[in-house]
Amino acid sequence: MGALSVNVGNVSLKSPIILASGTCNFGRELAEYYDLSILGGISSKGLTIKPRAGNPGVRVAECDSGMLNSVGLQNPGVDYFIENDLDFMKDSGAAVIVNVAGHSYEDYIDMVNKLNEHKDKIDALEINLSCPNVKEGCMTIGSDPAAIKLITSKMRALTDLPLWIKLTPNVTDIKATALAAQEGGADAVVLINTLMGMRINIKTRRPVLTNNTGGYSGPAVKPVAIRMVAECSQVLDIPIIGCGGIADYQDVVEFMIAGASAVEIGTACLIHPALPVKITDDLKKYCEDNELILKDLTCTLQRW
Amino acid sequence: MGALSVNVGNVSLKSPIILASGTCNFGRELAEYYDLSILGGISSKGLTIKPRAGNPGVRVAECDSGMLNSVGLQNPGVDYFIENDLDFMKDSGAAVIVNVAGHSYEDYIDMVNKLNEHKDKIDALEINLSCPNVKEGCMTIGSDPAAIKLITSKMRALTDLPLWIKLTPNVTDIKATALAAQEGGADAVVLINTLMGMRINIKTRRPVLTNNTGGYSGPAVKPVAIRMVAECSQVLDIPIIGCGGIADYQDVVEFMIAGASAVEIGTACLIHPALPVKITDDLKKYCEDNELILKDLTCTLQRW
Amino acid sequence: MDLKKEYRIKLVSKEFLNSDTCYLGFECPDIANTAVPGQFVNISAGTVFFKRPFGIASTDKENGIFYIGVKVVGKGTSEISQFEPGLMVDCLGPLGNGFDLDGFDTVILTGGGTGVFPINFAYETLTALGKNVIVCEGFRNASQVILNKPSYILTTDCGDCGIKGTVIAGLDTIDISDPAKTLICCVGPIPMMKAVSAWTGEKGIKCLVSMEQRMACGAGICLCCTVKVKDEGPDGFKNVRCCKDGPVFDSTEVVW
Amino acid sequence: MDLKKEYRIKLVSKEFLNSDTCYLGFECPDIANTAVPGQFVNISAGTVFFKRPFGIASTDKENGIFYIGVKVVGKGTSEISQFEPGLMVDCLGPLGNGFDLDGFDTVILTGGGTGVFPINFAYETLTALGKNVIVCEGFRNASQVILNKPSYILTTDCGDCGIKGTVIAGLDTIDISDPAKTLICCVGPIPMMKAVSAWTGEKGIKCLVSMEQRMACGAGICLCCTVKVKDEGPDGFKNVRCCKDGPVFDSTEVVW
Ligand SMILES: Cc1cc2nc3c(=O)[nH]c(=O)nc-3n(C[C@H](O)[C@H](O)[C@H](O)COP(=O)(O)OP(=O)(O)OC[C@H]3O[C@@H](n4cnc5c(N)ncnc54)[C@H](O)[C@@H]3O)c2cc1C
Ligand SMILES: Cc1cc2nc3c(=O)[nH]c(=O)nc-3n(C[C@H](O)[C@H](O)[C@H](O)COP(=O)(O)OP(=O)(O)OC[C@H]3O[C@@H](n4cnc5c(N)ncnc54)[C@H](O)[C@@H]3O)c2cc1C
Ligand SMILES: Cc1cc2nc3c(=O)[nH]c(=O)nc-3n(C[C@H](O)[C@H](O)[C@H](O)COP(=O)(O)O)c2cc1C
Ligand SMILES: Cc1cc2nc3c(=O)[nH]c(=O)nc-3n(C[C@H](O)[C@H](O)[C@H](O)COP(=O)(O)O)c2cc1C
Ligand code: FES
Ligand code: FES
Repeated sequence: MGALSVNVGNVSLKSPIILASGTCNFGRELAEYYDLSILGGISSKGLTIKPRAGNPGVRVAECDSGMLNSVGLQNPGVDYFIENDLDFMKDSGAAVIVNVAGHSYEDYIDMVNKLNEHKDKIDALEINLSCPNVKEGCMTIGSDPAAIKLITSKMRALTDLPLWIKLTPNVTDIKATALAAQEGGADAVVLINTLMGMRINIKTRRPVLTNNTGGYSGPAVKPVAIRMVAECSQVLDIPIIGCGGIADYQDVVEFMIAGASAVEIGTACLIHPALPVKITDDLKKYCEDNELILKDLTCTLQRW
Repeated sequence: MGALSVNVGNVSLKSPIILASGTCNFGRELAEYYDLSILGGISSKGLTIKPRAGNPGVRVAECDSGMLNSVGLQNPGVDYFIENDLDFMKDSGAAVIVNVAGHSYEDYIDMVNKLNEHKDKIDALEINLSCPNVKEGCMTIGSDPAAIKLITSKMRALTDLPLWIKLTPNVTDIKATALAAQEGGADAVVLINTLMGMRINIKTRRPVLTNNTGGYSGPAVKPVAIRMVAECSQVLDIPIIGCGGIADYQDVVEFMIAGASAVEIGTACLIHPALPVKITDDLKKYCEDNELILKDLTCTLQRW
Repeated sequence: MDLKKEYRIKLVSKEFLNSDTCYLGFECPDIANTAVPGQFVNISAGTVFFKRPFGIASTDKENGIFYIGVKVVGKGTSEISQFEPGLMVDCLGPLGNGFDLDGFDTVILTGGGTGVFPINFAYETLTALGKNVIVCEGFRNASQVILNKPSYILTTDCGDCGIKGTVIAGLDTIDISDPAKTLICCVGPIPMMKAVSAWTGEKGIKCLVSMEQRMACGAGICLCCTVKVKDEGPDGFKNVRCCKDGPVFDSTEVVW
Repeated sequence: MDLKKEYRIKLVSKEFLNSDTCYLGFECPDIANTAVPGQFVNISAGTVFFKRPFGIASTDKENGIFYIGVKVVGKGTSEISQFEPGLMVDCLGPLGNGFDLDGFDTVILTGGGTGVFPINFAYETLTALGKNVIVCEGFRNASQVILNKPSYILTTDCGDCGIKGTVIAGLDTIDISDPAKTLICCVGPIPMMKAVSAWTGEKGIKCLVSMEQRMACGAGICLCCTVKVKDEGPDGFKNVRCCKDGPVFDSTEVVW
């Protein structure tokens, strides 16, 4: 076990670095840039029961230190994924995290059932509970602790694959939603998905994104993500995967100190596809220079 | 009336530009840089019933496109303010917005009563409902619609000074809190106060801020603020004052199109104290070039 | 297969073609040696968050230099236009699929605006191979004309130089002997490409177009740069990636 | 009163004083002409969000140039150390209150680290006025010694040059004839200023210190740069602004 290896519950990762869902597709294009086996894991593009074309028009808006996206879960559907992409991910040598999105409780349940049949190829299911349109009322599942607990426990009953619940930061109390995931039987929570944002083209007086609003990511969201990881690490018993704005090895260290057992990197890899290679090297050097192993950093924050 | 003049309800401002609370003190230091009478208004440092020393230690942390602050409402108290600062603000020629903070319902009520006695010198009260510690339960007033409605209506009964309710973005549903303010009798809402964030010094493994967490402001928060203004402008009847990350005239225009009748500029003025002079000039030119008057921009967003 | 890289490359030359368009040379032997016409590079642009995509306009294999033309339209291109030679920038490339030029007797290159840059690269490549190439470019007016050659057919909207009208007026002057052996490559604004696509459709000429879309990664991983193309499926279309599945598409595939 | 400005000023000279400290000259007649020792400037530093505060180290009124010394400790100072002459930067200044040097027969300037920069400015100013000045500077070791003059009392922690020990050891060698007519100005790390403050307290010498605190505006408007000073009120202290109420304080006022 190297200095970078970490555990997220029962899942052992050779490095804390996981590629964030939606920012690496299924890894194939990035394999043209580097050997994916250096990674701790790869989280697949968010999958749905049926293929989805995603949103039309402009899907990305640039911000000062980040971006808005409104890809809208374009994906080939879970069946196509299992047939065409899962083996590639498995063979990459990185842990296979399958990101699951749904529009209703049934969607999530059907997906988990399907994926459970291929559990030998999957290291964890990452359940994306920030989908804006679900059958149950107008409240999204991801901001309602009771709904989170319910759906997590339903999925828990169906599989013993590790269940990582990915939470939205657009809530008043992230501790409440994270605790609900834990109570429902989650193995870990992933913090954070994107903040909801908007940009307007002042010439056309229209939102830049054809979807009007989009998910905000990149370095700009990091202070919010760090705060949420640190808050949750005070109340949770299950591990946290930190995510949001990571762009260098110091950011990885910052998230781990705040309470993360592993991290996901998204937007920064869109700009520098081979960034995880550099961060991995830098983390090794950091461990050597400081004579430590990385997993000992988790939750070492000393509050004032 | 020039091309820049706007109305926020009954309050006429010669320009939409208001200095945001806490980023201009009471205007005195900025008067060394420019003639404050060019401004639409000045929002005072957040005032409390008793003087407050604020938080100890490090109060600011730099971020990629913004900052965290944990000043902690350092202020001389409302009585001292009335005696020593209010006349200066009144004489500045900009509209006088008094920012009111409290720890309990009684605090707010006492403050409004005191300030109401000087209503000839005050153009609006800006009620800061994002104070982290209030008597009523652990939920902060600012994230609980029922509490917002209640306190707003209590203040409404005490004064006919315009009541602007300044809301926190750290909520699941900003429309709900904004509507609550409207229902309580607010004349306008101010969107947004700071997002809650944290930064960690990885060498010391301590939060950079001695208060552990702080309020995130600056260009990084703009996409969130624009989204909230646009969301609320769809449901509110009262005007919105936009705030969060404004750094140039285009940002002012963006907020107004999204739904703001006026705007507040905070963090950007910390870096460039005389920025409002430039933005004012640029806005004049923008109005000339586009042959429009600024207030016609409000709420002109064309959704897709 | 060699792994792709993110390059850190040097700006070696810069000249202005007109008041708002400049032509930049970057030293990067890998890109200069392997790029084909229609491909693009993604280049870091000063203080803005994303890289910016630009079609490759020419390559100098001997000196390992490639060229791009940049028209100033916003913050990023404005900063790029102020770059001084010697500056190092981050660059991904060559990206995307170029024009498949094989199997045709005649290639007609047409377009306008910043489309003249990839056309220039295609022209240089085809003439070096001794192919029969016809170029027809359209501009708003004489002051906009850049990278023009005497042999090119030139059109302007206002008619102050060349043929008055759009590129269609120019294309109409071409005598096409064998449509099946003729390829048209068109790079320009959407309305122009749409018109050329319709024109080639009537004539039964194969037409390749180069699409533009806002990009985040340029590398095919984020699905931000959607182009709608026809599909057998229930929707009748599917969203593909401009950066990886394009930017060059058969014009009959595109849902305009 | 003239309005204060945010200046856009040119870097005109840069030299390295040792491996991690450089000395920069900026052209700005307003600042060069009006600054007094102890004041600072706030300078934009490349890509970081805030400006960075630096004590003014010297002024050349004739040429309208002021100097600062910058020790590389993080991202901003690292970018500043890579600035090349000709670069334009945003600058606010002169900021804060300087040392009130009037009414003393002898001024002792003492300090270490980056404190040597304001000390240098005070030394130049006082000697130009023909005042009696004694300088006593402390460093970790010989390799850290910068801006030293033969007339200065020098101490090093390890004793590899000058007196072995802290600046206190150096101050102890000074013969102070009239404490009431002597002023000590100390700029250095907090423990050093605290020790000097204690030393002057015993001797009955007035001592001014220059405090550092993280700043946002540098202009007194945000209340981010707290320094705790003694107060009559119920708390026994109050928070004042380093940037506007300081950075120079009477050492007896500071709550250490
Ligand atoms: C495959 C491809 C090849 C291109 N080739 C050239 C070329 O050879 N020469 C040239 O001058 N321009 C070319 N462009 C367009 C060029 O990329 C844009 O003009 C540039 O990105 C604008 O950046 P900005 O910051 O100045 O504009 P802003 O409007 O400030 O940019 C805001 C955002 O929108 C994006 N954007 C704006 N306009 C376009 C556009 N037309 N296409 C894609 N994204 C856009 C930017 O990349 C940025 O993310 C090409 C675009 C693509 C997709
Ligand atoms: C009044 C005053 C005068 C100063 N004079 C000098 C001088 O003459 N020469 C010199 O080399 N340095 C001086 N400093 C310290 C200098 O401002 C810091 O070293 C510098 O801000 C560090 O920036 P950084 O980005 O390299 O460090 P980082 O640690 O990356 O900066 C992070 C943040 O912390 C702040 N910060 C870090 N260290 C300090 C510090 N010691 N004081 C205040 N803020 C800090 C930065 O400004 C920034 O906001 C002075 C500071 C003050 C307050
Ligand atoms: C283009 C894009 C697409 C994304 N798609 C998904 C997705 O399908 N499922 C998901 O759970 N998160 C998705 N995300 C969110 C990221 O996985 C990540 O949580 C977020 O971007 C914050 O991390 P970052 O700042 O490192 O990008 C997407 C983000 C981006 C930028
Ligand atoms: C240093 C600082 C102090 C602040 N103090 C207050 C305050 O006392 N009362 C208040 O309502 N808002 C306060 N704010 C919030 C601002 O008024 C504003 O809502 C926020 O910073 C977002 O705007 P900006 O991005 O333009 O700064 C403060 C912000 C900063 C940066
Ligand atoms: S820009 Fe990311 S897939 Fe094309
Ligand atoms: S830094 Fe803003 S008051 Fe001192």
